[in-house]
Amino acid sequence: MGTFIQLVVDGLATGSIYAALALAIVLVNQATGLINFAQGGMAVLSAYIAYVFVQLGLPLLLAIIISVVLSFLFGALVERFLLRRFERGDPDTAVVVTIGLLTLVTGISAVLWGYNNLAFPSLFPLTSVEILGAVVSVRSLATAVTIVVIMVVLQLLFLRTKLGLALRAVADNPASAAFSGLPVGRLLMVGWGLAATLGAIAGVLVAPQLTLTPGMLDTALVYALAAVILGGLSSPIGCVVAASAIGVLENLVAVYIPLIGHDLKIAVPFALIFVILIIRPQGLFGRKVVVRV
Amino acid sequence: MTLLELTVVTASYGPLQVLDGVSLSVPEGGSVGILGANGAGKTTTLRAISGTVRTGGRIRFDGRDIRGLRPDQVAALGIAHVPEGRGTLGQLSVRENLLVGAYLRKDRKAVAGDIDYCLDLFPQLQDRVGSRAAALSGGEQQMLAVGRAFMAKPKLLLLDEASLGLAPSTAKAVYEAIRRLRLESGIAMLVVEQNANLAFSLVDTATVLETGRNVLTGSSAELKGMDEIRRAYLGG
Amino acid sequence: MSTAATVRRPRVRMILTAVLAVALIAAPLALPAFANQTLIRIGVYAVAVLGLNIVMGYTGQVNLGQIFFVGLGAYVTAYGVNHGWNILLVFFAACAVAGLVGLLVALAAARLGGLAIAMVTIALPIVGVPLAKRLSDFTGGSQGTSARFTDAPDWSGLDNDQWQFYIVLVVSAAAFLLARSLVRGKYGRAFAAVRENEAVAASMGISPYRTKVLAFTIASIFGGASGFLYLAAVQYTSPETLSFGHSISLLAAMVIGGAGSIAGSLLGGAYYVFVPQLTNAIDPNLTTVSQGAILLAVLFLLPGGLVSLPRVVRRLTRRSATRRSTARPAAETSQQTPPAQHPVPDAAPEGPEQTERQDGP
Amino acid sequence: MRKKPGGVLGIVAVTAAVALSLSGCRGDGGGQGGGSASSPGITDSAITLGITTPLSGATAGPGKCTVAGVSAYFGAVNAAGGVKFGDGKTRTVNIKSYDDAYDPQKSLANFQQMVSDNVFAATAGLGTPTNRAFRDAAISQKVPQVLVMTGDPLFSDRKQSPWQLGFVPVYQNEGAAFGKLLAKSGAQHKVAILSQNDDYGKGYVAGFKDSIKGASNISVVGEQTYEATDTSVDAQLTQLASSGADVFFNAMSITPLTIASLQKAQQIGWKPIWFLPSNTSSPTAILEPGGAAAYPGIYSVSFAKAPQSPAFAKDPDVVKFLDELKQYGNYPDMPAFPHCMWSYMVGATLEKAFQNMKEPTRDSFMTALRDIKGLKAPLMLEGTSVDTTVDGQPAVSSVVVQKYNGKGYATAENFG
Repeated sequence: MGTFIQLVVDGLATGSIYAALALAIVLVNQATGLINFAQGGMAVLSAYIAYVFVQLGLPLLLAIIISVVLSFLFGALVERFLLRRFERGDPDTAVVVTIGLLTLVTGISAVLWGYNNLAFPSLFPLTSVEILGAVVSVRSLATAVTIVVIMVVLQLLFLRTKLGLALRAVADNPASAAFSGLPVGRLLMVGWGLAATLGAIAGVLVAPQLTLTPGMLDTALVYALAAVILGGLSSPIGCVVAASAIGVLENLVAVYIPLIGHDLKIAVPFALIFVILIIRPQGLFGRKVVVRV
Repeated sequence: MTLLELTVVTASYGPLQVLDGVSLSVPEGGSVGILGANGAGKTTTLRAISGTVRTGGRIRFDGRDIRGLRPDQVAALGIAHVPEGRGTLGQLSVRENLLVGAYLRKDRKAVAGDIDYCLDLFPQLQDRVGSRAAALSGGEQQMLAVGRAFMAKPKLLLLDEASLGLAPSTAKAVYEAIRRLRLESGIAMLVVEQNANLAFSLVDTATVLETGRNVLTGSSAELKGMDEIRRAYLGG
Repeated sequence: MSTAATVRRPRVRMILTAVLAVALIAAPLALPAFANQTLIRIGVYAVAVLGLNIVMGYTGQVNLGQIFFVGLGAYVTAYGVNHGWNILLVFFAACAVAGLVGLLVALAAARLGGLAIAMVTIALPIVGVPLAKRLSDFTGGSQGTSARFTDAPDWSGLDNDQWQFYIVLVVSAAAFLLARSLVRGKYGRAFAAVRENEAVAASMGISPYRTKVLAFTIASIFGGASGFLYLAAVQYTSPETLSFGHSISLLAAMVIGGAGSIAGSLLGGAYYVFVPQLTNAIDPNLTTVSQGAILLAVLFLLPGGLVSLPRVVRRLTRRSATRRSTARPAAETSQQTPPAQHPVPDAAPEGPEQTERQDGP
Repeated sequence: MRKKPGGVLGIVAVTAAVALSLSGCRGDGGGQGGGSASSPGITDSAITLGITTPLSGATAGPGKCTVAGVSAYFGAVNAAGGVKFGDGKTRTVNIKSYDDAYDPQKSLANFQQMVSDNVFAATAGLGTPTNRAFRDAAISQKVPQVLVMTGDPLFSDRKQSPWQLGFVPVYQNEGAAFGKLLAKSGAQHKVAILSQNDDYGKGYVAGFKDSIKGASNISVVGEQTYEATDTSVDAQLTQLASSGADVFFNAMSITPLTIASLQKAQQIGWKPIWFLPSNTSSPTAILEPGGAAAYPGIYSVSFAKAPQSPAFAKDPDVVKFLDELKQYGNYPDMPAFPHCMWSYMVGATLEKAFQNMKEPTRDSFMTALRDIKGLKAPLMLEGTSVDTTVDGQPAVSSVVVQKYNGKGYATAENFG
């Protein structure tokens, strides 16, 4: 029983890593209708930027704030000068552009900081606490709480604010939104900027655990995509729930179904997606969406 | 007093020139129709005004030259465009669509009142306020599109083929509501419509386009009577 | 359409095709070994990209798992060769096994629509890698498996690279001709109809489900054929062959070559092979940066892919002069045109009527 | 509907472009080399070596090291005038590196490019699948593929791999070295095993299990695997902790996962004695951030001096190595992976072979390379040496078991 609870708690901690990235993907999808493969790479770049400021002697929190602000600008500029050209064309091309962006950003991180694992300081201590007989580090706990806070903020942003409404309107139909006076270009920039900001937070949250490398979030990206699809592209709550469920189920399946084991546990989220989508094509929490993958 | 004036406006999609010198004017509070066969440039004329196509010539609105402005800038000056195909925001709820329409307005309280007005104008929307626009029928979507445009409290409404694809009775209901809207709000209108009877129920004057040029302008009453116009452009 | 009129003339076309055929047959005899080896790899990946293009470029179904079928074909080939099967049997087995697996996957995924296909296809390479390690009796596990069957026989008097070139040439030429007649025929029209609008396709008597399954299965067969060629060229395969990253690269290659274009698939294959070689030559330490920069630069200049280069050049050269009257408006030049799925301005009235049918109460 | 831009025209244009650019790649054929009998890639004044290795992607960290070490070694040698070969001529050594991103298909392409670039021999490349991908081609073209960084025994089998030689100890040896020490202790021990799901992990585990086969005092009570791409191994650790093992054999090659395992196990209150492989046991990069001092013992195996270790901070080998790595290896940081040291030793081994080769040919080189015994390459630990004369063994087969002492490592004669 102790092992079981520990596995669940471990799974939740791992799931929160996937959730952090998934939230950023949801945000950019809600704001632009695209799936951004570069989200992970941009988050890593943000974490590196924070790292640089920490190395310069700034306090960690300040370094993170600077990185978050710079990430907003970077995201907005990427939209304006790169994605803008492809937003109204073939969506496949736009997705491939984000793949190119991922490659470029990863490459830039590698050129500037190399491929060695860099230790990134954490805002939260590594001391552990006991919950229901399971041990969990304060760091994992705080990460999970932060994710939940971000999720709530996002949900409120989308559903309760004028900006959120405008972002969704632009993603839905930019041309038509412009007829109501929405500054489409600026809103798209804001959407990308916010997503990059969120990515930056995700990056600095998970960097202490994964250690900084240019490919730090490559695997997490796959899980995050799975969580986003599972939870519904339009729902921050859905994708956090899905990410946690993936983390937990993966652990339980690997341990308690030896036939699958640790090597094939990655099939679990996809099997789950398959089953869920047969029952609910729009995802767990999503509303029916026409996806522009 | 002239609200909108187009003087020899040209427009092209890439190398393809669609407008070849269109001139027309809409007086304040007036309602003007644009008639013509398919491909004559009716929709493009509206798009030229709202800034979604590259144009030449002169477009003045409310004493300002608006040619070359972006669509959102045009909208901010008080022109609301109900595009062909309705342009409702499918993933947003009916209420959210209306709120998007009021995006530029700062008077929150009045916005709430205007939403109620819209629902009064289009009673079918009343019990669908929470559902997504994509789930509405074609007629309901058209009503929502008009409602959204109204929510901006524009000086001029550009209405493109509001009857397209609707059952005749639905189309009639939509036009009746628009007529009521016009009477009660005094918003000026520039109307593109294939169905001549519907068009003449709403407009005071109209201009006929042929391959991107005006060929004829007159009052509804005059044009209605001209048999050859009817046959050539209005399809009966 | 005012595309280069000279090339459209049948006689010129035939001569060009003949010249091309002769050039391809003569090339390996004249070119240095490394050039042949590079062309061989281009052939391998061009077939894979071609398959991807059929399901994605022509039929509009996102497929992020094409590399899985390449890997599967390679493993089947290795297994067959190492068990002494006849080489033709090996080739058909590689295509058939990949096609069968593709069919099974598509039967389930195509029922769900685009999103599910995307996710299921992501899963293929991601689950495929650990699966290949697990099934080490068939795959050789993580050490991979070698199979040599493409050394030039003595009677041919050819070098190995020349012999392999001809194998790849025969298979990929057949694949390209097959694909060309496929997309130009009845099925091609079905693919295009499903891509444009499934509801409309259904109203035309085309089953979107069956069309998608067909396209996906064909893509898988092409993947299997590409896997056969992979083993002919590389003579070794391991779980790394089917890693997810390569699948993404294939997708990028397809779009860069030109989605929905047969010639574009060849260009995509060339891109897939050339760019790593080029970036290695620039600076082996900067390959990631330069690959990303090249990809973005190409798409920025040619959003329609490399295959649109002649068109873009032509447009630039006589930009000022002509004025077309019959062609459809080019959307990219207007500032705020709505996304592609919206009706073209002043379009025929059928468009909105269909909308009504779809949305009906 | 899709536009069909001149398909045939496009193909012709591209074919022409391909042919043109390819003929540019060709270089100037085999016309090089002073003596009539000399192999490609060697002239009277220079020899060119090629390294295909992952310089991008997940394994680029160690991959960069494989280039940096060799470049550092020969950079210094070249600066001092070059290597005096066995045929009496002094040559400088040029290194060409190629990125294969751990993709077998690309490593084969790189090998073909090397042949076209007139490379004398391929060396030091990292990775089992990537090296296997061009093993056949190297044999059929008679190009040496030597001192490669893989513990795959195939490369050290002379009959099957006449033109190959591995450098680092086969993974089995490392696992076995620890197993022997453990069995020798005589005390009862329960062992939990976690291993990477590839030939790396499998090799370690096989070597370890073989060495404890006869030992009745050792029992394996839990065995799990993980994927090199995993972001977390928490579940495996939780599972293994519940087995009650007091020794943890962790055949893991991923730095962040090793750190995370060290942290996680102590969090959940499991404090066994650890074994870590040679490439993930760096005191500063892994053990300190992982809080390894909390465990009763951390054992590892090695044959190279760890520059990070305070015990070797002033060691002349280490000082010289770090200096050259900075100056010639384009690697200014403290090496985070032992591959930097290993490839530096590869340089020394190659130099020895060059000094002994009588003719400027690949045949002569292989003969010379297979005849090195007792070479104490720089950075090698006491008790280890390069020995290329044993069939079935790579150039380095002897390892020393070491125990972490809170700062660095000390050789461990006995367990406990």
